[in-house]
Amino acid sequence: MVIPNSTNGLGDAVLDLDGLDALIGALRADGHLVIGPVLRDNAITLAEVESVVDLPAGWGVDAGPGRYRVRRRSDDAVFGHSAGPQSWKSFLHPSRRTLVSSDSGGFHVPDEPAAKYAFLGARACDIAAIAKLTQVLRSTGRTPFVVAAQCTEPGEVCFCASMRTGPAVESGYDVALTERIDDEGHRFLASAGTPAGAALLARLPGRAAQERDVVLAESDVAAAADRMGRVMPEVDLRALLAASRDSAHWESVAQRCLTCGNCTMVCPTCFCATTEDVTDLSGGHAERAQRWASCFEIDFSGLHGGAVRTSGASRYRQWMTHKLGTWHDQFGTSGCVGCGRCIAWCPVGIDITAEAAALTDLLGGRP
Amino acid sequence: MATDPWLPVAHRVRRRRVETKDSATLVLAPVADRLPVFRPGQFAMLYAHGIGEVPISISDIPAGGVLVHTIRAVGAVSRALHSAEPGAVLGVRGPFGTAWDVDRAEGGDLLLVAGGIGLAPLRPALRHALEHRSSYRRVTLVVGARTPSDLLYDDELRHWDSLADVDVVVTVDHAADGWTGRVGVVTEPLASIPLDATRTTAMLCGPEPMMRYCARTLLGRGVPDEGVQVSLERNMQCGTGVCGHCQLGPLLLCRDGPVVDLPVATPLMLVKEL
Amino acid sequence: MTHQSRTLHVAGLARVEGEGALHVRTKGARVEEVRLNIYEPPRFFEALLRGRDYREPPDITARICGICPVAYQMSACRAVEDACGVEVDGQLRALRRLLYCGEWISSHALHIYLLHAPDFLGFPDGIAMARAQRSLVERGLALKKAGNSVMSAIGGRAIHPVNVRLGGFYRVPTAAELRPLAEQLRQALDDAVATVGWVSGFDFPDLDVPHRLMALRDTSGYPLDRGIPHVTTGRSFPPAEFSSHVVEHQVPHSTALHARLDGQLFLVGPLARYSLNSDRLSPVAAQVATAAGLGAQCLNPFRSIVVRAVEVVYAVEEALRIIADYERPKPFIEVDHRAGVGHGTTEAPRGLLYHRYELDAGGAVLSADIVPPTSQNQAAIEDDLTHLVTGALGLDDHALTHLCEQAIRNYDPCISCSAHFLDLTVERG
Amino acid sequence: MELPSLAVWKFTSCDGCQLTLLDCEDELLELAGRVRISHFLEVSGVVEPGPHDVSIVEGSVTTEDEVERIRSIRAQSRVLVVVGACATSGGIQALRNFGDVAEFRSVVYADPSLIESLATSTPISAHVEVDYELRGCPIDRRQLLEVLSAFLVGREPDLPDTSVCTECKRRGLTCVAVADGTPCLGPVTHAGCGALCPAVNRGCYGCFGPMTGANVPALIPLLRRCGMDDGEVDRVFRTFNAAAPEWA
Ligand SMILES: Cc1cc2nc3c(=O)[nH]c(=O)nc-3n(C[C@H](O)[C@H](O)[C@H](O)COP(=O)(O)OP(=O)(O)OC[C@H]3O[C@@H](n4cnc5c(N)ncnc54)[C@H](O)[C@@H]3O)c2cc1C
Ligand code: SF4
Ligand code: SF4
Ligand code: SF4
Repeated sequence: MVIPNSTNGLGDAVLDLDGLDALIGALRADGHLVIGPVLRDNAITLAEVESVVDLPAGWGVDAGPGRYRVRRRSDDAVFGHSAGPQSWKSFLHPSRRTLVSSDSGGFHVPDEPAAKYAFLGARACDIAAIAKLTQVLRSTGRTPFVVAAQCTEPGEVCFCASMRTGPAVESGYDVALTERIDDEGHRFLASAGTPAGAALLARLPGRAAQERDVVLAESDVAAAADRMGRVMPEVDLRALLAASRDSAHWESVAQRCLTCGNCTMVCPTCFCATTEDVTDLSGGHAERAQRWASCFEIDFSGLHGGAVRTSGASRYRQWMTHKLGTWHDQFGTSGCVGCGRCIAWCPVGIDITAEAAALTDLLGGRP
Repeated sequence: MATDPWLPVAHRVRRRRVETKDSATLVLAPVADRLPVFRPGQFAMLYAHGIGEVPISISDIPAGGVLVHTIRAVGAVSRALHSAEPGAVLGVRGPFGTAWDVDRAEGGDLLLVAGGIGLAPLRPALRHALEHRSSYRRVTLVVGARTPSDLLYDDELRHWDSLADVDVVVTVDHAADGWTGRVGVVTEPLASIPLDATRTTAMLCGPEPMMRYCARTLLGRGVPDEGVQVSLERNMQCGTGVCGHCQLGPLLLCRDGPVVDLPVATPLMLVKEL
Repeated sequence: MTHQSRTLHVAGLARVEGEGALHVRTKGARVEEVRLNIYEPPRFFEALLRGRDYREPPDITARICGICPVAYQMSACRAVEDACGVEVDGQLRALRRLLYCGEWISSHALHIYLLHAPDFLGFPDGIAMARAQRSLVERGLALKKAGNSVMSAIGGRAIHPVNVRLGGFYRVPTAAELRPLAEQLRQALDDAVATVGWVSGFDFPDLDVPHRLMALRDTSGYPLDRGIPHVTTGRSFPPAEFSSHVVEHQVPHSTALHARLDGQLFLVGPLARYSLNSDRLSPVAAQVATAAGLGAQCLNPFRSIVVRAVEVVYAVEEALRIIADYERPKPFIEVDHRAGVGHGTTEAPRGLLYHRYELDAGGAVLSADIVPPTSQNQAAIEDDLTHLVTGALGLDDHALTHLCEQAIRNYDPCISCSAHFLDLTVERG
Repeated sequence: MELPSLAVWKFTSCDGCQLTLLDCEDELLELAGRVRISHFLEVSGVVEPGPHDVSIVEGSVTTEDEVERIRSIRAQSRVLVVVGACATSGGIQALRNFGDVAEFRSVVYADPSLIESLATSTPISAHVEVDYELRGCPIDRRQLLEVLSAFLVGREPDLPDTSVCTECKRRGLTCVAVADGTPCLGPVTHAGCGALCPAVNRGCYGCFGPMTGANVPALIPLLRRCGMDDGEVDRVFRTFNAAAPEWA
């Protein structure tokens, strides 16, 4: 159902829950493995979604430093929750994968067919993270079909607005949905971002979007920007971190930091990986596999003779400096998208925005 | 040609030469596909079946896709590589990383300072200079080793020493019977060797503290900051900047190194546990 | 045959769980002493439990024995729950039985195939047996694996499961999660039935144990996770009276305590369980027991291997039944502490396992008492060995040693358990 | 070709760790073809004299006799792998290190004088040099196979010294501390189990002992916030790795 008068010329539609179900159905019919939010183990996690009933209707999230609770919402919104424990990294950069195998016949790359993913409900911060991850890993695989969910409900730990990655999704999506529940019912403004997205929308039952739908959606998203739970200091973070290498502040973080690595694991852009060599008892068949690593692991910087970064302070400094500072040097952009996962999922609630603010204060506000 | 960055290219050990009690030089010939040509200072990831893969510098660059690596046995993987006998097949990925900027030294003095196994990555640079001898003024090689028996390439050292147009200074920490050469750390000869400081390009490779002291000595003698290159070492697993292990501040050493200009390296080397 | 004195000493009894030694001293035709030495160093569990929180005994006592940790967890849960006035029933109880079935399958399969069968077939050990009859041992390992899969699925892992708590579990599986397990168990049932057929064909010396046998008997079903102690003499008593009937005393040569039942030698374990509960077997188990020539009772310790095999069939069938009837319950019921004493009796693979805890009003353990199967059996085993050796003095030391070891393995003693075992010495005088 | 010899030894323990070897149902027979079992009483009466290429040692040292025995085993073993919480930190029986053994003896035994035991339960490393340590109460099957397969090819075994949290996250589990307020020792506990407890909605209780550099003081406030009182905090560290220095 294509409406030709939308801004990008591709057409906006308004879907109801049946329309969303049809969208999931159409993606599945096209052979996509649709991944989206589902309620599992007291959290909104990412898993295969077969129909709209799998979505966490009516569940919201209260998050804080080291704290995450799902809660019942007063409505039945399916995207009314902020970031959960997982990110799309789990699918684009799996926590473990075989790289090569070696046997008497030589070296082989495993030829498992790559899944044809469709990501349902990705936020602006997530989409920014997908772009960063793809850049760093120079991914050449199949790009997922992205159905974005515009963020109208930022959480207590969110700060995408200050990282300039959200709340509005501006690119990197095929279809963007803005969910709204009011007197006129439960509906989604669907805008296509690519021809593939437009083609998909054209197959769905829905009505054409009117001016009013678009205005409401835009104002909902704009309002979200003002409701971010956190802000990153408005300073040159790259310079701040470079100037803070010898700061005594790292020691104060180290007192609190467990060096457990949770922040790196939940971060949607943290890409570090360790290679493992696996052999069977015969030794004839060997494999090299890769698993998520963390700069908090003592072996991470291991050299013959010992690890470079043994203190907790140096390991926290490495992480935060890389996220906010040296990522710019290495990849020309920030490593942080402001999703707040590291804040919520740090068991002791260490807050990257607060630590950046503390470093800023220590340098008199001017790195 | 390997398309997947993780796919090693099979090479067969053609020759193995024992250098010292724990080091050996392997000459590797491609089994089928060749890797692109290495430049002095670059490294390869060498894979021993089932044991693992580690970064090893190119230590000579003959023609025909043949690779030469000198390996010191320190752990399981380096031990397996070190003991690979002729006929054995190893996996190789590369070339990776930055190279010694031999061109920049043209027209001036070239000083190479090696500590221990650090001579291996510098040998191709020296060979290059000797092949293009007329492009350089004075060429000096300073080599430090723990004991005389730890010196790599002893025949070659003697050969270079016999050449009129290269100065070779060898020093050992601990002398052994019959050793008539210098005893002491490598910084000592640096303080006294003839040097046209402002026109000198120095390439340093060895343990980090050694490189720091050498750099300080050279700067003290007036060698410009930007005239010094160092080869840095960190844990490396991918060689392609996607594993994150080799970070040193802003640098991904497998990509932005191992060879780094001193002005970039100094502030980083000075930070503890960076 | 000479009438000299001799001493037989088996240091490091093999193919038993834990380590112990056997010492036999004879003079002429008389056996002067048989000592099952348990040199398992003491670990003082009952002492270190004092002052612990009432929720801790299941995890702590599991560490008494790596062979039957579920048994310890179950008896501990039952005892503490008893003290707190809580009874776990319905689907949660069924899940506990399922977990326990896993341990029976795994523990029995290990004993049958790797430890006991080689004795009957003349192999020095299961590894040598595997070299000759690989597919047979593979079948045993597959069976064992099925048991371990059950424990991993329900308990989180096979040894010292992490998912057991007072009142139930930390997390209960969904019915869908149990489906692959049922697949594996259906294959295991065939293997278990084949095992009974295989072991029932072994040669068994004629021998009936003269002792009383004691096992649990429940209102329905073969006893696993609960029941009332019954004795072959026909009497029974509630678990709370266990310590007034079963009295442990210390013997100088052992770190395991010896026990008597009303002053008499007695045995717990598969023979006892079967002899007191053969009417309670599941259909296939009952059928294969009959086909294997077992009557209503089995008193021949050598035939314990057949009984174990029948019990594996039972455990597999029971596991399948539980899975078929499964409806996901809430993971646990609350167990609030109160001052009091609780008793827990369950059937470990090696026999009745009794726990008793006394709690204070704050929920701390004031005292703990644990009576494992092996320490109940040890005196009777020594007595049996005395008779066995008396009748076999004509054998040379090597043959006699072998006979004794085999006899000991009949009881599948678990030395680790008898925390409070084997090295055979025969002193012929 | 001469197969390498494998010996398994038991000290003060529950047998669970050595049973783990028998729990490798799919690999056991293959392993039996790759090594010669030179000493493993639990499965075989065949006992060969040393030297042994690999010795696997379970259990802690709690008697004078064991002090002597571990020295002789070390002397006969090329590679010594110690397995389990007992062997790596003293095990649950190390709780005696904090109490009075004489009194412990009297609680359990009527005539304590007949019972020989030392006042402390100590890890193997307190007596001899060890080559590899496998943590856990009990050890993880895959880690045991990893050490054995690595030994057979001459590789370094991959036994990451990191937190249980890293395994928890790699499995995609939801953190029970953050999402449920359940106290969890995962952030200070050595990896290796694959995050078994969080997978059943339970907080890790530290059966793999402390990871290197465990920041225990930083975890205490979290445990308190999750509802543990002082007694519970003390007790949770005083279990299967009670005598590990970081936790004691
Ligand atoms: C750019 C570069 C060039 C090198 N060139 C040479 C050379 O020409 N000849 C030579 O003998 N050695 C060289 N090394 C050092 C060599 O890589 C290490 O000695 C080797 O990795 C040790 O691995 P191992 O498994 O034998 O020892 P272990 O100490 O057991 O190491 C275990 C693992 O840690 C990592 N690791 C340990 N030490 C280092 C290290 N120094 N650098 C990077 N990763 C490490 C590896 O992943 C290794 O597999 C070079 C290192 C780098 C970074
Ligand atoms: S650093 Fe933290 S806030 Fe930033 S992207 Fe990573 S997890 Fe999100
Ligand atoms: S549940 Fe425990 S182990 Fe898992 S991430 Fe949370 S704190 Fe770490
Ligand atoms: S999560 Fe912790 S307590 Fe549970 S098995 Fe793993 S290490 Fe042991």
